[in-house]
Amino acid sequence: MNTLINFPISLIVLCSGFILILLGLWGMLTQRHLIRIIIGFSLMDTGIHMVMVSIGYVTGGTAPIINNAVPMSEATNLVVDPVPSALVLTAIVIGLGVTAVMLSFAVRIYKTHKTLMIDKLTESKW
Amino acid sequence: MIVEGLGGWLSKVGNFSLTLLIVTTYGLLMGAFIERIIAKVQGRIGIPYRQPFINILKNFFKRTAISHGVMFYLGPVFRIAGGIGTLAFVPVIYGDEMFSNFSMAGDLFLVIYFMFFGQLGMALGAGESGHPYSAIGIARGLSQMTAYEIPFALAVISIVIQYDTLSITQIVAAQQGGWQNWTVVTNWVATLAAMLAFLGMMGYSPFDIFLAPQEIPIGPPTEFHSAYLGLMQLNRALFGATKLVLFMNLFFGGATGWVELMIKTFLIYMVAIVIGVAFPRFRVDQGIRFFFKIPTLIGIMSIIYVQMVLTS
Amino acid sequence: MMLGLMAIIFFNLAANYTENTSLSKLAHYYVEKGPQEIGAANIVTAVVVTYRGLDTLGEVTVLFISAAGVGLLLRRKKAEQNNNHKKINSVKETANTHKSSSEIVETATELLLPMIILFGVYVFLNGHLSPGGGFQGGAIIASGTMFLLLALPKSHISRLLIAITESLSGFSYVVVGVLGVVMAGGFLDNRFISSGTYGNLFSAGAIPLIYSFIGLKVGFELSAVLDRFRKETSNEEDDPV
Amino acid sequence: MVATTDTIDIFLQPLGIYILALGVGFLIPLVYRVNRNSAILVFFTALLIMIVIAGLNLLAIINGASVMDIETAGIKPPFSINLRFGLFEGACVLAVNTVALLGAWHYLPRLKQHAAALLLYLILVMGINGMVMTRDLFNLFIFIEITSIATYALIGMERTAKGLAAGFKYIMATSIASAFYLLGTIFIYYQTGTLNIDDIIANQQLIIGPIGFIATLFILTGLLIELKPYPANGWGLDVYETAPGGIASLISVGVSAGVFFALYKVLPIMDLYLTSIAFIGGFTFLISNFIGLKQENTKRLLGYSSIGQMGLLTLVIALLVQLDASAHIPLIIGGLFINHLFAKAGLFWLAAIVDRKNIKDWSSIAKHPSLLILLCILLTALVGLPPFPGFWAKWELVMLLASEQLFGWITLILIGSLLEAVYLFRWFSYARNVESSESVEKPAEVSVSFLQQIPIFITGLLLFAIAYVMSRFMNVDNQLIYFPLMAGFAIWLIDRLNVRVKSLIMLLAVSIGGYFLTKDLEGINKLFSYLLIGGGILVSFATLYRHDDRKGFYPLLSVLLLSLATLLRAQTSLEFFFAWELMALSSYLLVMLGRNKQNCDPGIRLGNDQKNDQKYNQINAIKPALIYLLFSLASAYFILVGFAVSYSATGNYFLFSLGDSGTSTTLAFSLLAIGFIIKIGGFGLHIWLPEVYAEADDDFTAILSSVVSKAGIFGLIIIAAHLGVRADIGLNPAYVLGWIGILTATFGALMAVFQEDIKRLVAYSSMGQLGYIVTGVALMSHLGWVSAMYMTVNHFLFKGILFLSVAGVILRTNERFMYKMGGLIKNMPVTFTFTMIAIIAMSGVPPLSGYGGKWMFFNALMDKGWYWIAALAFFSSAVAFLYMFRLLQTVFLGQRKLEHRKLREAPVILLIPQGILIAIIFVISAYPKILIDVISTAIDPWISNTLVWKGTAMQAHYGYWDAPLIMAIIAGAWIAPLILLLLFAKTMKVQKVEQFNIVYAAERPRRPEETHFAYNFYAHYDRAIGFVVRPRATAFWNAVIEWTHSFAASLRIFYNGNGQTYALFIIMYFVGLFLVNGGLAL
Repeated sequence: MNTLINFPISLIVLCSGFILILLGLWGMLTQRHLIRIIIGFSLMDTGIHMVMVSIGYVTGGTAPIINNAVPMSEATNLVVDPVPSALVLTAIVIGLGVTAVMLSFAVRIYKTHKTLMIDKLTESKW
Repeated sequence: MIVEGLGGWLSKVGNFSLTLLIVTTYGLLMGAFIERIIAKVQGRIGIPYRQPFINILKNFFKRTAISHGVMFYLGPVFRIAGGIGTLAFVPVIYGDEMFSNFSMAGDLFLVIYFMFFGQLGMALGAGESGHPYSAIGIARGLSQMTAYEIPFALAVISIVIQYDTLSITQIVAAQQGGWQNWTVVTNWVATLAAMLAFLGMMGYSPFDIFLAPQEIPIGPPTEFHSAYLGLMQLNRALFGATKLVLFMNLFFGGATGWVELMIKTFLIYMVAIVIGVAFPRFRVDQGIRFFFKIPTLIGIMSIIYVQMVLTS
Repeated sequence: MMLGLMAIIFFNLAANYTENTSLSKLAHYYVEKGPQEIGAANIVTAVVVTYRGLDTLGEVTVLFISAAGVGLLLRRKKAEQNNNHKKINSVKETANTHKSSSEIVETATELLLPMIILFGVYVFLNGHLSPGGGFQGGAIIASGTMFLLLALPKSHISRLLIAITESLSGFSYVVVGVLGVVMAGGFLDNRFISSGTYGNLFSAGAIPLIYSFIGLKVGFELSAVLDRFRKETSNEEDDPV
Repeated sequence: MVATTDTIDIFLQPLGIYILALGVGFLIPLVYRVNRNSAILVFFTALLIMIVIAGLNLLAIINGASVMDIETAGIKPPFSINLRFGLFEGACVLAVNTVALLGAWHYLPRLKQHAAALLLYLILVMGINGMVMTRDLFNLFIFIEITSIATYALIGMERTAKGLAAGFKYIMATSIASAFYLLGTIFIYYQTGTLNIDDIIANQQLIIGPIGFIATLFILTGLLIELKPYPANGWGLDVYETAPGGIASLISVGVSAGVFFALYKVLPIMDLYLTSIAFIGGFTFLISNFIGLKQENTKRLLGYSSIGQMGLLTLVIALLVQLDASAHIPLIIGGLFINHLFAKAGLFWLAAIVDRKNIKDWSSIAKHPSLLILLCILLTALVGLPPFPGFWAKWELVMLLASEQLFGWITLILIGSLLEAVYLFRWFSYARNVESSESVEKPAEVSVSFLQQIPIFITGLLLFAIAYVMSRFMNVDNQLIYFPLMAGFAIWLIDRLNVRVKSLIMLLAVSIGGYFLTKDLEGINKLFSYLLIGGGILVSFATLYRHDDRKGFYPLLSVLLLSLATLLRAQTSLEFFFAWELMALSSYLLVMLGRNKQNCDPGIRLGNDQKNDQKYNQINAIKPALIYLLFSLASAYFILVGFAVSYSATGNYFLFSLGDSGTSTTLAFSLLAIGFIIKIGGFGLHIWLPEVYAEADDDFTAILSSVVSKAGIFGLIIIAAHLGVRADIGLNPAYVLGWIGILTATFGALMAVFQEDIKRLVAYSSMGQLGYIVTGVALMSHLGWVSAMYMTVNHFLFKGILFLSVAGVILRTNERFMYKMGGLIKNMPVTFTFTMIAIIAMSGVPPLSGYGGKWMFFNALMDKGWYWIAALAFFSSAVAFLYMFRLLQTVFLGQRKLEHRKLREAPVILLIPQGILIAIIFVISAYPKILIDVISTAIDPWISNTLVWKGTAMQAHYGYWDAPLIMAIIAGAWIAPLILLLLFAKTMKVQKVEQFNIVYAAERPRRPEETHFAYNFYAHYDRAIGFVVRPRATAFWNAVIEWTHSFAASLRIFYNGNGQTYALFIIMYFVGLFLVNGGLAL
């Protein structure tokens, strides 16, 4: 309960991230429309990015850029973890790539199937 | 039983020829006797004792009118070779070197297996005739044979365990010294099984369908004639008598002289006759099933019996 | 139900989460050594471009192949392609649009677009000094394209230019990486160019160079993706099968 | 500036793969615009150089270079990303790149149409390389994503409706998987503060608590899902089914390889989950092979197989790590992996170039030998038959698991492999099916250019090469085990020659080869070498009677005969097993060559309603061949496990140390015995035998029955000698074996009685006669063994004659049903005589050789006290008369059919071997001592001699047997009446009765032949005891098949085709793993 009372800021981000992930998954699993599924994926992706960023937060830290506000000598005590930031940058781009490919699949599927409902796409099974 | 030199072998062959003659004659006579008994039971007069001999002689001098091919002619040869050979491997008179035949060549097992030889040859000859009836008869006969073979085999195994040998001479030797030593007393279970099998083996009613005396005139021999038929008739007498001798040796203490032999075999034969006269005929599948039931069960019991009671 | 269980799992994670109060070993090293080793004020940039340069190269690749993939999926038949394959200029408005945008929009676009692009260039060139970098800059450039496509739906973007730019910038990035092997410590080591004065534009070794390539590449690739989708949809309108 | 050599060095380092792929990848669109062909050239050069780089570096490592750790950014890990190129990485990368190059070649016609396709392909390959080499958790994620995105795009490239739908499902599934992975990664970082895998492993203790648990679980799930575990793999199957072959193969082997390697890398932090992983892998392997049974779509079938194989690899790697047996990884994982890699890729390409969607339509390649050979090679490799890498790997695996007493896993793996073999070889059966009368429109011939086959061909060659290398690594020094294969290959080269020439060359080659292989054998092996090699060549001589081309027959026959020779030579269980499998494989293919008169669905179901011959007239050799193969494989697996059990006790492979198995003796003996009994056609496991013997080529049936079946007997005697006698325990299994043998004899005889088909009759008879031999071996006494060996020789003699004479009859009459024959004695007197003599020899009627065997057999049985068995043996030998007589009666005797009046005697080439065999029968009949002395000498080292000879007579405890005398007496008894008859009989010719039909009263004939007396000859016998031989075993196995298939059908209900369902399964998978591993307890 202690954690709930103190409620560090990164925990809020973390939980929001989790909620987004769940929302996204819910969307991917329940929405039959392809575009909605893709939106679900994006939500999930964003949620993950939020989780990643929140992980890198150090209590009271600031952006890891060495400048006047953050002198090099004290930097280690002042900044947040730069690694998750770097990772999230990469993850965002990858998410973007996947989304783009998914969207182009959706476009093509609409052309071939004349529908965007995923439960109509069951030609191959068993 | 060591035979030495050509002379020894020749005298052996001579002795065997004598045995052969006696047993065949005895078989023919007994056949006629049985015919007469059956005729009496049925209120007829029946054939004279000389009739079988006349039949054979007559057949031998008849000319052949049809041809069925080589195997057809070889069939009776196989048949009688089976009869002669079987007799050759059975010692006839216990303790008499002269009538022990060629029993030193092989044991009981040899005799049992060689009994097939004649049947197989016969079957082939009849088959060559091209007549479906003969084939049907053989099919039935062979089937029945497999069936009675089971209780018979069990009984044989039982007495082999009992006497710890496969040698017929030794089996007979073990039964000497009075009727209480006969297998029929010491191992009555096995004898019972064997005698039931014997009924099938002799081809009398109720197990005579493969001969089918009424429908298929006389079964497999139906197509044979002239000298072939003569050979067959000879064999029927010879082979029948040989089987009786075998049963006598195995279950009824053997014989130390010809008279004893004749009495014993005749009595054994009568068992088949009496039952045959008293019972209607089985269909062949019924007959087979019969052998698979009670006689087989008795055969199994005979082995259990010999293991539990006799060898413990 | 499953999502409920997932939620429980996430709750488990959250409940056990305690905020970091100090930097991780890795981060500590980066923050401490990064400025000296790499010469970049922006530690994130140092991490992205150098320490985890291979990631970034991969990231560029991801973008590159997704652009290629989108192109492959949304390609048109040969005949159509040839028809559309015309101009060399980067941006050009088709003359005879039957539904052209209003004059205000056109003018505003012509005014704003260069600025947007310029801003993008600024962002990626200063990536080692301030927040931002190649990807961010590239995204800004692409947003310019987006803007252009929205405002002037009939404008054409040259495929050839995009192709040349993205290929060459990507290739150059690789070459820079190789130069790192040849002239410095290893692949993607940016220190084969002297670090320069700390805090200057031309400092931090090859980072500005790399970020320029990345920026260009990202910008053009995103533009290409956008363009593909636009072509596809317009095609849809023209020719409803 | 820097010297150029250094630059080249840099490029040749593993990192060069990335540099090259990326540089070229980025440039390809540009080059493509300038000139398409140069782009293709650049593309291929890049792939080729990637192979060269991998190859050179791997070579360096093998030659002793240390594992290469490649740092980037000039900074030490863990602060920068590093790559590793060790032995495993190198092998994996090299293999993947090779397949990629070949795949690109295969798929070039489509790839070259788009620059994007070329670059995507290249980068996809690079992504896989990256997955294998990187040592950074997040970098791994990037490479997974690179691979995934490139895969998505390539799947969508064809833009077919199904492909797109499948692709979308694939994206959904893998994106969730990578989301999991990413979440796991970030939490691992949260706890350990590092992303470097080595660093993480070093700091494992930091991964604790619920967060550590869930984080590792996330990573694990992400990777496992990519490996497509059942049931969360429907999306993968859809892609395999719909993607073009070139792409599907890369996904199946390349991407899976990368993910698998990734899993291997993170396994050190997965200690907690190893059991789960093993179960997931095993479960997936078993289930997907189950479901594969129901599959008819070619590529989906391959998909199931792929998933199964990856499951197997997952299982094995988890077990190996758990057992701390990483020394075995190269052979086992490497072997299985490379096997799968090349074989599966080749099959996908083959499926693509043949382009038949349903496996039933593959008969269109039936007349395309090169495609058939390729298909056969690849399937053989995939199933793990020798000489391919999978064989060695499976061997090592089973041995290892056995030594750890993990028999449950062994069972699972072998059952899965068997199921896989079922559907894979069923596919081959369809492909072999020359005319498909079922399909309404005949499938068009496939036209495939030679060029298209080259990549597949190369994979085949590589498989052979790798297999050879593997066997060297396994210290298989005896290169002679390959001799049969090489000889077969050499004969295959001359397969175009005239049939006479090539068959004579083959016989000569086998004679010489067989002689050199077996000349320094001794004891039992020597004895069997006379039988198997000498006899084999003698019977094979009869194959000359056929005039048709018989493509493939002689090469395979030489493989078969020579593998028998190597079987006899085998010193170790491995050599034995190798030869055994080779023998099974070659005889399977030979059976399959059986002429097809009529065709039917070659599915696995057995149609053995023998009275309904309309139906079974249609069976051709393909279906029985499949069943044969399956039973052979089952037999081989039992043998394998048997050897493994023994190995676990003794620790070495030598056959002579089998006896040191200690407490495992009984188990090992039982398993091995079951294996051999299957091969012999033991009771209950016999259903393959009649079908195979009936449908194989007539002359080959003779070889199968008289020669090949003896291999099973040999095996039985060998194990009895090593395990039964020396270890001196395990009498109980021997008694069971005795019963199995005699039941086989009885039921074989009974079933032979009821056959209408002449070959089936002889086949069942063969089975029955082998039953006695089994019992004889089981007796474990000197006399028993002498009788067993004696009967073995005898069986060879009479079965050789019978099958060859049957071949002659069938050749002349073109019939197999006995009621359609009759009276052939007039046309074929020699054949008849030979048959009759063979039958007398078989029946055991004195004086011919059969009697001796039976006599010794019964005496041995009585000695041992096995009275019940003796009684049954009596009965079955009586029953044997029924079918023997029928064979003679209905074929040779009785009325001749009108259309058979002009028939000639069987060809001399068929008669010569029979004549030789007859001569041997007579010699052995008259002087059995010759043979018995040889046998006795051979087995004296194992059991002390108990034979007593008195002159020519043999004495046993119970009876005696004087063969020459018996022969003389019977000859006399036979000749005397003959002379008598000749004196009296006078003959004349008369017309014959043309009547051969007979109808029982109140029986209505349903079909014309039912009225024929020879049809259902033993109907009365059937009524009496036929119920005991109703095809129970067949019904049982049919029920097994039925059950298996419907079970398979119920297992695949999960694959409803809906992407969301698939996604749901993935979530469930994660949650399931969470729960199973005690997640709620946290």
